[in-house]
Amino acid sequence: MNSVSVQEADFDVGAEIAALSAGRNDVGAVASFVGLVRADKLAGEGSEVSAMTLEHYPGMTEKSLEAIVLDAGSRWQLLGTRVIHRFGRLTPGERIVFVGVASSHRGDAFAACEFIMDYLKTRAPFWKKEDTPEGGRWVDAREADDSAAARWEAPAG
Amino acid sequence: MNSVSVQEADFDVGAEIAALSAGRNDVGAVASFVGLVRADKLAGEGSEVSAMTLEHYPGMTEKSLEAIVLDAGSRWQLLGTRVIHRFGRLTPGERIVFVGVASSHRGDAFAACEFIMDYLKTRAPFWKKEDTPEGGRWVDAREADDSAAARWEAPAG
Amino acid sequence: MSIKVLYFASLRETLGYSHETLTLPATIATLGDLRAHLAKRGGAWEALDVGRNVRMAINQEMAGADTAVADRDEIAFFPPVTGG
Amino acid sequence: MSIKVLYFASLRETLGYSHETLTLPATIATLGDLRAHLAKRGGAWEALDVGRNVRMAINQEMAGADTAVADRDEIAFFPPVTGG
Repeated sequence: MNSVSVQEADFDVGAEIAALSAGRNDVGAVASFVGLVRADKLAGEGSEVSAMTLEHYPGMTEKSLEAIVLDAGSRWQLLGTRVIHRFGRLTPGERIVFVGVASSHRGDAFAACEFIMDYLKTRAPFWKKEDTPEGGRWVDAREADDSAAARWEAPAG
Repeated sequence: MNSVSVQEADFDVGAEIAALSAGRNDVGAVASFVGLVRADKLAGEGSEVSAMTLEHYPGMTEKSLEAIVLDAGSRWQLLGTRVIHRFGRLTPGERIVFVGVASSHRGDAFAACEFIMDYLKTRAPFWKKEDTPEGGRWVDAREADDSAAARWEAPAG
Repeated sequence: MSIKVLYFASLRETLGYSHETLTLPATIATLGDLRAHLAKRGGAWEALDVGRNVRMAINQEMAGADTAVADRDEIAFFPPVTGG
Repeated sequence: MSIKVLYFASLRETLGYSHETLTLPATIATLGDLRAHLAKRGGAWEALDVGRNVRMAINQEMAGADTAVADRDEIAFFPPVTGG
């Protein structure tokens, strides 16, 4: 019921969400998240991003996503989890990542979905390079992501 | 960019999520939630639910959903919100409710989506009647839902 | 003063009414007054007694017992909501 | 002791290497030893100096400087991740 994919191809959000409850009647809640490429940069910086290229560490990426999903499953009551992360060249508006979590109850589904996203940002070996009019620029790790992940380090509620 | 529907018909989750970022490149995050009919009842009770009928208060329902969406928009930085709630007869595994929230940042999208669901459970005038082998039974309001909504009463973080 | 009153869900079934139009005596100023007035009908209407878990709305907004009732208001009585 | 070393993202570009296979002297016992050994190559390799923000993995798991390095390990150096 858990599945992780790292791929260049786009994915079908509706089909992925439907698959999390297909053929069963104990799923009451599916929380999901889609991350997309933003053209605008962080406040204070100037130029537009025309495209980005996501590099990853094949093998370790899948392993780390599977570990994150397993960790979520030990913290909340989940009935299924789906993670898809793309790599390669992506333009503004394109989907980058999908996380979908099925549970009997919405509290568990929401918490696990947000947890997986927070950890994915800080643990999964992906690196963004933005193509700007001034050339390629590797994105720095953001402190906001580190602190978002850190709040899960306390004993699970 | 905000839209609320109360309808008998099912909805297309993939199309709704896609619409929240279609034609724009400032959306970095779409958090969404799908609520489904569960066949199993709460722990401790016995029988299976074969179907349910959702009654609502036409007019007030739309008004209350729009108020909840507006409230969410005043608490977080959102770029679009979509709420769909079905009424009428629904069988196990069927979709009941959809909430989708677009934002630049995932924290705002997640928080607003969960906030809308919590309030929707406690404020929107919907009532569930379950068809069981023993006959129709109106579902009681659950304390868990009241306390989930109450945590948002504190000053917004 | 003429108002419309709606009843929903289990309350609608208990009372056997989905809606009614009422002309109110001048003694009824608030939603709480109206509720007591209806509960006094007795029988099934005791479901509106003060101790019962009934929610109220005026013109499609949740309202408390102290809220004033005005001519042509749309008033609703219903159990706690159980949506989503 | 023979190991495989991988470099990713900005570090890969700085060093001009995506991977290499190394035979290590016996004095190298830990990941920290290996990092210092590579940084001593000088020039671009100073990007691996202790003060720099570099993450490390052994056999596809994040690892710290004290982690022991063993024969046939797959070791990776990369900047902090920026996925999602």
